[in-house]
Amino acid sequence: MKTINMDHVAASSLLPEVVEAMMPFLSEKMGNPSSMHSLGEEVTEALEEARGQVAGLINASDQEMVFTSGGTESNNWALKGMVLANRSRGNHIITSSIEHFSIMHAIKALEKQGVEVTRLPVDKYGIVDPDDVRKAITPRTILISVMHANNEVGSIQPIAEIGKIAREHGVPFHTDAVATVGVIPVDVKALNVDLLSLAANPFYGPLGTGALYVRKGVRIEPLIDGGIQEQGLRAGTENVLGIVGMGKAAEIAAGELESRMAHLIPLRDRLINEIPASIEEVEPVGHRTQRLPGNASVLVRYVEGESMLLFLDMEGIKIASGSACISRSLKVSHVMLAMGIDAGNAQGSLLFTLGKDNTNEDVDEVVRILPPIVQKLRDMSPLYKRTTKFKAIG
Amino acid sequence: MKTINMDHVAASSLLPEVVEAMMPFLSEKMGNPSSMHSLGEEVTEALEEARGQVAGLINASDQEMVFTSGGTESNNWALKGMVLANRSRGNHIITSSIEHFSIMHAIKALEKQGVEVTRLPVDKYGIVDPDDVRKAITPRTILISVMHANNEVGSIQPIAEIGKIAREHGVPFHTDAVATVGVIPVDVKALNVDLLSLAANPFYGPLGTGALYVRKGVRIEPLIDGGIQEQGLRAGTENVLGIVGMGKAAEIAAGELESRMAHLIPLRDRLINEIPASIEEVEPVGHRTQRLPGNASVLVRYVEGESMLLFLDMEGIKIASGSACISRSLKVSHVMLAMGIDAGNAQGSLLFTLGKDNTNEDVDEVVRILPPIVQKLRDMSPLYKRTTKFKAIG
Amino acid sequence: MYSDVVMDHFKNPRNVGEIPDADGVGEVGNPACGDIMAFYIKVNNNVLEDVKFKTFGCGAAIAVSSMVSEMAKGKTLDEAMQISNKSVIDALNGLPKKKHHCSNLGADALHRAIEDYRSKQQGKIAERPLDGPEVCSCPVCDVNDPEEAPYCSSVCERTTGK
Ligand SMILES: Cc1ncc(COP(=O)(O)O)c(C=O)c1O
Ligand SMILES: Cc1ncc(COP(=O)(O)O)c(C=O)c1O
Ligand code: FES
Ligand code: FES
Repeated sequence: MKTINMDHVAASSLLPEVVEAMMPFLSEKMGNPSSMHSLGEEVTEALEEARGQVAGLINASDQEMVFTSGGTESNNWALKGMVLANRSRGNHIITSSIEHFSIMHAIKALEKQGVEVTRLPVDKYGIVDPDDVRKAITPRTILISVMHANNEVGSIQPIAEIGKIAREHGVPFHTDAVATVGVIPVDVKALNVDLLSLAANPFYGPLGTGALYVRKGVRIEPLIDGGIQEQGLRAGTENVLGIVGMGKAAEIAAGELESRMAHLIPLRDRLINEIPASIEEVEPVGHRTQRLPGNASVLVRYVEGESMLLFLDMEGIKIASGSACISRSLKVSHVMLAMGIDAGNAQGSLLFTLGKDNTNEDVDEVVRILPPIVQKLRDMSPLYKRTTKFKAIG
Repeated sequence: MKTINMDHVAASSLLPEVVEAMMPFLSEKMGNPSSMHSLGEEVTEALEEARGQVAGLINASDQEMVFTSGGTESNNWALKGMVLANRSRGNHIITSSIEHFSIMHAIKALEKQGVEVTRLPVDKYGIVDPDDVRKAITPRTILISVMHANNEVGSIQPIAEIGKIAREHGVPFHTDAVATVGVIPVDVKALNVDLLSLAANPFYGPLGTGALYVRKGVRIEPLIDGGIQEQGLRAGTENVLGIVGMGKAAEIAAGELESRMAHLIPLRDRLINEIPASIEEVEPVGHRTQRLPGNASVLVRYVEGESMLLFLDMEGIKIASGSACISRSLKVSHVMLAMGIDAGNAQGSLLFTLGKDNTNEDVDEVVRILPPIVQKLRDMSPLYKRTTKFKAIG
Repeated sequence: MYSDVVMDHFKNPRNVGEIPDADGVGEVGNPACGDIMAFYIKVNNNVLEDVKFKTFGCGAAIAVSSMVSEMAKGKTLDEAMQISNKSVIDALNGLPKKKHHCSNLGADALHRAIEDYRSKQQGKIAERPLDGPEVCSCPVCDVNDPEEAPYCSSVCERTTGK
């Protein structure tokens, strides 16, 4: 059976060129980048090349890129490092109500330490109003952190505008761009950001590798102290293999960005149009155009996401769901709740994240296979076609 | 020219079996461990297998092992996470004066936040007196952190005894065992530790991968918040490639530990005996027997380490000097200073860290090649054979 | 993630449906947490002659319902009341830990259907456990004040009661 992977947000295969770039570091080119003899030099050069490649992808300069173990570390560091560095200036952070867990929980940890937080609402498309940012700024605000795009609902935030407001008020601005770097054009200067988190996998680099862009002049404390690596900002022997892979993937992404988008957008739009056309009571989630190119998110009423995923998996189709039963916390997605979606309906979330390898035929397959699965599950559902004492959902 | 790598502390080549175990995760076996369909399951299984392999190496149970991006992150997390979790109980940390930079700087960062620190002295062999630990404990002590062995000088600390004292006083005890896990027998139960940092490279696993052992029942706050990975203790998409490699390397190390030690110790002892025998005014550093099996550290008077390293490098011999991981910092080692070694003499440090691949012939080569290099440099040195206005060193 | 037995029951759930003239009906759950189960029973001579269910939930929830229906069919009411969370998990060859609350639901819904039947026999209106604590936070799902959630309230009572 052919496997159709439409869960690229979970993991994408490495590009062959990326694997090729990594191979030498699996064997002969071993060396600790911090040691000074020639074994180490080769590796240092490879790291610096990768740094340039990643910087190039987002229009940063090399010294502004600090490697990390992924988007989660970058996000934690941006928040905690800025709070540590600016405690004397203030105590207030502004963020949105639809951030990734790595922002949300890091902020909760900071709240426990006495940091005050404003969480901005979003509209029904999951988009923050820049005016709300302006209104939330106080003289004690030390950081604004709003994500560039949310993978669960696909909507892209007006980061450049928020950045402009932040800069007018002299407040440092961070964006979690894990979902966008290497996927849509990201230019740290055009976006007016001071800090930007990225990870390698969304552009077909290795899992567990990322970076934080720290604009020249921004003062941040390390999260991981201890050495000379990464200009003293992030200690620890580097994950050379991962970084080399990320560099190569970034270089390729920079060249292919436009063609990848041109490939993904029509596929995405077919899913968003054809699934609701072939199944009754299905609604698209998020903004229709201000949206990640490969992201199609829908809600199917009266059925729960995981059960749909399992049946799709048996047919070789891999997708994701924002259903509570899948999140280990058994909580309904805070993102959907923030968009005003009812908790019951959010259970029926299906999330398709497309990649380079997906084709029109893949979309045909999904549109063919999904309706009978939904029908079968609805036939079992006590919520379908019933008016009972259970409150109608939605 | 044959390359002789005696700088295994900086980086060791991966074992062929480790590379083999990693290969599938470079290509077909791609999947995010947190996603729920079958692509993800394969990876989850691989991670759990690796967890068991690493746990097995140190006699821990699987749930007590948390993967990190390396020894530096593990160390930072142990310290900062324990301070966060125990702030209400106290404010005092006990450590030694010979810790790795990742402990030393993390503690400095904590000091800036008001944590009080006692740094224990070491004797001339670089060893902490457990009685000093006992005396330093106060009712406000929330953590003791003493490294298992220091790679720069080779000496092994009496961790089991310190652990016993810590436990008697009910104070959590952390050890940085990056230099020892997979190198000498390490048993978390026998050592009486609550937290233990390790990294994969010392046992021929990939760079930038490590773990923190967190004994069941120990309450620690995350350093990297945000998700469900690693029981909520360490968020972020895992570096699957690195972890799988670490697991395999751990499994092999567990089996080969004795034979590796039996191979290394005679080579080490030859270096420690024969270098001083063939060059005048050379002294071994650290304890002679309570010592890492592959570690030979000597001081060569009147010459500076880097210059010797460069000449050795030209002859294909890779070693380190001063602080091994960090020779790029070009600072006199705080470890040697703490052992009472004079700053001038410490400059002449040579550090040989042997590995599986080293042979008796390699030692012959070093003992043959080093003396003329030293002589050449001494002939240029204003300190050699002179009684002048420069204070005699040592 | 799931055992073969779970997957078999998920793929081919036994006894799906409603019994229009059921002797007893039991419903538990709350859409907010992804679980709703409804059990319908036909009783003859104190024996469960027919059992049917409808479920809104994950793969585990569906498999649990199916397994419970199979285990219950043909049993006496007292025997069926003995079907426990643990016996369902065992029969399914285990469930992932995070799915254990789904298995709670299956047995609960069946027991509730039996209680419904018994109280009808005694001419009483089945007591809805909705009159639990007014505000309640579900410890299983971490949902605050679960809306119309008979199961969730009973979890609340159980955990606060102990
Ligand atoms: C928007 C966003 N931020 C952060 C992360 C976390 O990145 P990582 O998994 O590399 O730690 C993700 C992961 O998918 C993400 O989508
Ligand atoms: C004793 C000790 N602790 C910590 C570290 C740091 O580990 P890593 O380089 O994996 O971050 C090292 C590095 O060699 C070390 O020798
Ligand atoms: S129905 Fe939600 S986890 Fe089973
Ligand atoms: S079991 Fe569902 S809200 Fe509690």
